Amino acid sequence: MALLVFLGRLADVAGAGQRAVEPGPLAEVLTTLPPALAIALLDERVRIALNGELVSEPEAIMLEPGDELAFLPPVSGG
Amino acid sequence: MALLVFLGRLADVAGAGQRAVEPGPLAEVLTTLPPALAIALLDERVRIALNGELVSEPEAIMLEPGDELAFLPPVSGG
Amino acid sequence: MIDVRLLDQSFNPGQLAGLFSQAHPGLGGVCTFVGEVRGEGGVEALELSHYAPLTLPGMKALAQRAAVRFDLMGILIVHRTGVMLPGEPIVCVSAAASHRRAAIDATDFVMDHLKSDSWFWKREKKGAGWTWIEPRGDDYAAKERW
Amino acid sequence: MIDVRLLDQSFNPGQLAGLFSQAHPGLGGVCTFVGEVRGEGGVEALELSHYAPLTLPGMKALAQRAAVRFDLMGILIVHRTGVMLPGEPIVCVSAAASHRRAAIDATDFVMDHLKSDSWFWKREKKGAGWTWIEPRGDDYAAKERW
Repeated sequence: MALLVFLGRLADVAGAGQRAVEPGPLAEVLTTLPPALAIALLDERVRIALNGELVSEPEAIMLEPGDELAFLPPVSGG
Repeated sequence: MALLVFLGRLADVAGAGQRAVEPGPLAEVLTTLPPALAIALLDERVRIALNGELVSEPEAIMLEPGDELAFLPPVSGG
Repeated sequence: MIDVRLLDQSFNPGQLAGLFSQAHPGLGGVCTFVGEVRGEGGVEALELSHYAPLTLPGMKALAQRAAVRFDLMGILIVHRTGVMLPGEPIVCVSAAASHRRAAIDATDFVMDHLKSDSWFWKREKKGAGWTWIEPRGDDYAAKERW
Repeated sequence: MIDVRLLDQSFNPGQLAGLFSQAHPGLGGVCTFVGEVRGEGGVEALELSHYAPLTLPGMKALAQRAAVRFDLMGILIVHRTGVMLPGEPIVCVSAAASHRRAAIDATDFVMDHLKSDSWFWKREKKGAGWTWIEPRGDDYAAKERW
């Protein structure tokens, strides 16, 4: 399995801070999620980190077993 | 008597932090001082305060008994 | 000395800043900023979440950048996570340098970048429940000053 | 709270700043600058002289100006006079405000004006004896920023 991590308001949308998923291409993984969550994750302001490293081209992500993929919405000001 | 107060390096030139003088017009009082001190006090960067108030036209100062006239060289930076 | 901490418990900024200052004999100036949870607008609590693999490394990189840019003798960055009550400190930044301008500017720089670049997500609790705090345009503007 | 002090004895800036901060519940941020005597260049001691009828009133006026200009909740200005040794604090400025920018800018503003506008004369002691410290051009430049 691989792990998706949801930060900030995305955790509310997901109903949890993380979710285990089958490995595979990110595009396929997203289709297994509730549509509202998948749409929220695809917001262009959401940054993505694979195993603690920010990813610039998320389209190319292939999740391997044990990978951790974090979805990072814009950080809070103030 | 009136009191002249010398701050900063002017105290070194005067050999003391203050000096009692006979009241009278400032121009006359200055003539009673050692010439090197009078010249140092007349430096245009030296500000003058009469009884704790800065004076903008020192030429007009008339020292009364009990007056305190302070000579304030430029303050130190740093 | 570069000292960067992420704390999940309340802390005493004065104590940390005092020890930090003492650790730099010969400093000319030290500037310390402490941010606290404001209780205004009926806020009862503030929660900061973070993402461990990014947040602390990001703070360390920021500290390093400030230390080089402002030629600091030392920099302290302490940030809370978790639930905080009004009046509790959230952040403490302290910069020690030979000269005052470097110390003040470094503290200013770190605060501007912490606010907009750091991986923290905040939500606040008012009577009805928790609300996420959105990014603010003027934080980006603050960062653009540098 | 406006708290302005001229001290002829050594003081603990952390303690004063801590009490000052505690006196302003509800603050959003507090910025504190502490300047110390540097021992560089063989300086053994620093002496600050002042002129009582002008120095403290001048500091109070500056505090008042900063409080209004930056809408502060409080401002603390503590300045030493007399003879100080390397490592001893000379000055402590602390500004408390609802928002960080006001607190940081006010501290910066007060330090710039204290350096160039305040009635202090400094001399330093090196092996040979005491030397007066001259005004520096960049202090005037610093003040011109405001």
